[in-house]
Amino acid sequence: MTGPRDLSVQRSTTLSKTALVIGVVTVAVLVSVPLWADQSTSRTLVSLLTLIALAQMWNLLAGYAGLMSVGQQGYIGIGAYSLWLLTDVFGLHPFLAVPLTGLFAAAISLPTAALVFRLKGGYFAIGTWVMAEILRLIVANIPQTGGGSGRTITAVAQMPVDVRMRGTYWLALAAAVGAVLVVYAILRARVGLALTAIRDNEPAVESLGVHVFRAKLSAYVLAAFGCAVTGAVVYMNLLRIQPDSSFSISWTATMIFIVVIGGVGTIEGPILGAIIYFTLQETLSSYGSWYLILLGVLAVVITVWFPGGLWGTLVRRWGVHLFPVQRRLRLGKADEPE
Amino acid sequence: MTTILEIEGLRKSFGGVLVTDDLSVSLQKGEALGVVGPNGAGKTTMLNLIGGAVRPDAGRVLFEGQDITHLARHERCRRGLGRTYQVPRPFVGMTAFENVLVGATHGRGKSERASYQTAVDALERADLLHHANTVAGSLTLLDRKRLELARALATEPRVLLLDEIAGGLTEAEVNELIETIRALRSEGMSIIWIEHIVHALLAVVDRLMAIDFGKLLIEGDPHEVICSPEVEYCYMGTERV
Amino acid sequence: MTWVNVIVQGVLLGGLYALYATGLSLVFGVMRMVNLAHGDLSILAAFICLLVVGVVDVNPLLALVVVVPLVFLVGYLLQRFLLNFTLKGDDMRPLLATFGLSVIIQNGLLQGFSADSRGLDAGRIENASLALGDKVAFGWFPLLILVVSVLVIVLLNAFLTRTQLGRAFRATSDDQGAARLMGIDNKHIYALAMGIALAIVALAGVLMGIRTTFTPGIGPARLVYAFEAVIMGGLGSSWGTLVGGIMLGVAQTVGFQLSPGWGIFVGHLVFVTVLAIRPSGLFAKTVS
Amino acid sequence: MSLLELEDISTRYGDFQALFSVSLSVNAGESFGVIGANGAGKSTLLQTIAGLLESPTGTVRFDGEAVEHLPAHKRVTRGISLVPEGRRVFPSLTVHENLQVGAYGKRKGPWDLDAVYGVFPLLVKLRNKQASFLSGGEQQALAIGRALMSNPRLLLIDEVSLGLAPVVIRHLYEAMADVVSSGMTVILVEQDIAQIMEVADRVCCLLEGRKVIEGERGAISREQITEAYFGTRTG
Repeated sequence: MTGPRDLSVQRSTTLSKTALVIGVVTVAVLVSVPLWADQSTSRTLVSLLTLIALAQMWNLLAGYAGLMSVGQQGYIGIGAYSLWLLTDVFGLHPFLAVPLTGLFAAAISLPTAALVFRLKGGYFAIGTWVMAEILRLIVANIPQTGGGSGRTITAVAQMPVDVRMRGTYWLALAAAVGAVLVVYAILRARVGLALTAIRDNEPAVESLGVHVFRAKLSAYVLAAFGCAVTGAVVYMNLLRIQPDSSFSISWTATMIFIVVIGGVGTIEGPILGAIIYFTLQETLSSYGSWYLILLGVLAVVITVWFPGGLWGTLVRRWGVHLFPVQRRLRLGKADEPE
Repeated sequence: MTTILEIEGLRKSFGGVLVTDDLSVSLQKGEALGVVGPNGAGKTTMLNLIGGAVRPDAGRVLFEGQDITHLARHERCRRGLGRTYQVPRPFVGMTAFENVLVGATHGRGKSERASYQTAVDALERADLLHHANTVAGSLTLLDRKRLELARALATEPRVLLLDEIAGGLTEAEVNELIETIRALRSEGMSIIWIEHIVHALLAVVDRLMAIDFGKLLIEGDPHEVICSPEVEYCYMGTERV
Repeated sequence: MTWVNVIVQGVLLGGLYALYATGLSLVFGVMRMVNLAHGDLSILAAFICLLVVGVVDVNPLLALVVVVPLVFLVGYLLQRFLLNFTLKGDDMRPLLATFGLSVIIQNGLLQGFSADSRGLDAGRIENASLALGDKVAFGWFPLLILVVSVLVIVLLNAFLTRTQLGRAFRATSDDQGAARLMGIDNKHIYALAMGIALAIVALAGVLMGIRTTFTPGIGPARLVYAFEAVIMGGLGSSWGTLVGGIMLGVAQTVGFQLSPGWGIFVGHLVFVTVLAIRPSGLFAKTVS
Repeated sequence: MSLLELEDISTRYGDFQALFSVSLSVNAGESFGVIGANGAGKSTLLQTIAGLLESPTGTVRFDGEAVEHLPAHKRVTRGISLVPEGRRVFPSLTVHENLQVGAYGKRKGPWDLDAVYGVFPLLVKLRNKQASFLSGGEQQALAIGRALMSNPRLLLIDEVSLGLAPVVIRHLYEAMADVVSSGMTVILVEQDIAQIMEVADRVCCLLEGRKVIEGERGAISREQITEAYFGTRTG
């Protein structure tokens, strides 16, 4: 055995350093958008940014924690309704209320997890759906929330439009960039190491000291937080909350489509997927059902024949990683590993 | 010598079949204990009961004097119980170094940076350092077995549980492995080693036990145990059908 | 309505849920797969029946003769030429594929039939009812559904235990690799299992269409009820599934009686309670 | 004449190659033994013949016809049956049902329930017992009986003796002697050299995925086998 020696661990590549620079520049440009662009541009970008944030959350669950949730709409609804609660009922400033909505969702996600984590695989999926339905039914049956017909978030609706639009834009940008960075940070940290190991071989991980339940639970709670905050951002623009739409399964369907198209289990995939989904939505959504049928077909085809999605296919072909989570060992010259 | 690990009256049945029947064993600090017995004798179940993958129907597991019978697997690992699996379970998408790093960080609750040296040492002791950056999915069987060992070592165990780590290896490879395990033992590691390859066991262990039908048949000096009528009886045959 | 009557209605409703659940449970039992389009396929069957009835003016119950085999075929082909490919590798793939399928079916039906409520008219039997004393009365048709679901479970059990093909189903469920060594084509078995499951679900869809009205969007709720019945009953127990379905039916009917808005919620609540207290279900087979 | 001919068979699992261009032929009515250490590729060889593996390269000719493209279940109907490593009886089925499933392919021949119960009388009193409750030896007998139910022309048996007490192994080998004497072609895989040298007409030895020695039972010395088995020369 030898003592401590000259070792280092390389965690980035030239490509990823370039990507970082481009990323920082892009974010800087995005930050400045409300200062020079018109309202419709920033409104459009809000949609795209929230899609990225939501997709990152779903990818964290399905792609890393192995939790196929079809109940994330529950937390979006919680985001929407707690935005109303915090502003209209408790009188908080909407911009302050948005991040706080995540705490409501996180609090609800804990007992929910205690129940749904008892189910595995496909039954876990439907279990999360039931939980979202329960939340919807509770909200729809409380008269104070406006019942089934919902209500308008007055405090937000009464804000000056340009203030609301700008603030919402920056909040959306923060949600998207935050979601990407948080997921990236998680994957580079100890818990990310655990999540990746769980994905590869769950039974073996526990014997190495990994608290599997806690790792999955943290991903679940974080995703609940992220979905609620993003949901609140969305409703800063929509203004009107209503149980059937705020808790609609179509929110989760959107996340699934984006992640499947872009590539599950990568950080780049959901970003790419969100851009594609958004483009499709802008160009084809007027076709209504046909547009959704097309998305369904796309999801089936990709799942069956291109399981890695678009980014996965690119990675397999060229080995590109813009967000490297690798840990390459570098030692002194004499015993350099292969 | 002090007792580091003790199991008392462990009993476990699967679907009506008793696989561990009132089994009691104790392991001294720094001791290497070998376990032999026919396939299906309950050897792996014994390790599973100690490691926490399986909970007993009755009995206790004591580690360093504390009752760990109801602790979860990861808790036992963090207390100092490391184990390898008979069929290697590598994290196929990660490199050997990253595999070992999982054990080094989570097994000891250390930060990642502080774990790098531990991981490198574990790889080196298991003779796998030259494959540190190789993706585990493309390792050969011998290297996968070494990876099992390296991952367990990275958790810095005080008791190491080895499950047929030499099975499926060539004679020369077995000899290499014997040297590795001998070195661990001489550093003071306590070891329980299940193995079919008897000469490998004899080269390392201080004490040998034989089990069959989940029961302890005999334990004691390795050579005496191997030559005992009990072991001959269970290997050489009696009516079992 | 008296409480006894409410419970009787709930039991009868439970028969329908058990029918949905039996199909879900069969597919999971044979290939450890959950079909997220399960409910939508039953609604598809109801719409197919609507078409058949529209073309050849017959009683929807008679149209079952066409609808059930047709949906069986759909299930067989779907599994054989699409879903079988998702069974390898990541266990999320069948979920994603069937989720996509669910969206396709719902929107396809929406496109073809609009979002309007439809119903199937089976004539007099729909409204005929039997009164027991002056407190309890139940419809013949809901009773028929319960009888049908019991019959389906009995027949399915007999099929699985008494026939060579049924034994092949169970062998494949135990160990598909070893089953192949017996000359069993596991892909064919999977396709047959999906076909049978969807045939059962088609039956459920049409019966439901006669009993109440339906729209293209109500499939997911059927999936959820089927799932709740399966989990409450315990995986792998066919009679447990029936009991699970009945429990759900009773809970929902009692809930509706308390307050129309809370009916479904009470059903979910009973499910959550069972999940919290007995996560393996009420009649789970002991793991061997 | 040869019933089975393997030509240039190579098999890999992902990046790991298990067999390196193995060729051999087995005659009708012969009992052929394959020996080798753990991990030498014996099971892989049998699985390749049975058609369980995804994409081996090379030719598998059975009764003069190439069968390498046929899936496992179709090879069963042609008459190839494998008793897999670890027995793999259907745990939730009864003994009787396990045997019934064995006859799924409906091949005609001398083997039926009565014949199998005749060779393995211990199964008779267990017939309504769930297979998961059987002992190792009982499961092995059931696995062999189940394979016989398909009336194979070529029976592949992977490690009969694994994990069983010698007396049980002796019983099983006695039963198998009946099977062999009925004219069945059998390929046996064993780690236990002594056992196989009693039953097999011819043996071959695998070492790290390659065939290193092959010949009549009497023509190979024990030293040659030991050397081939452990690869002591190649080290």
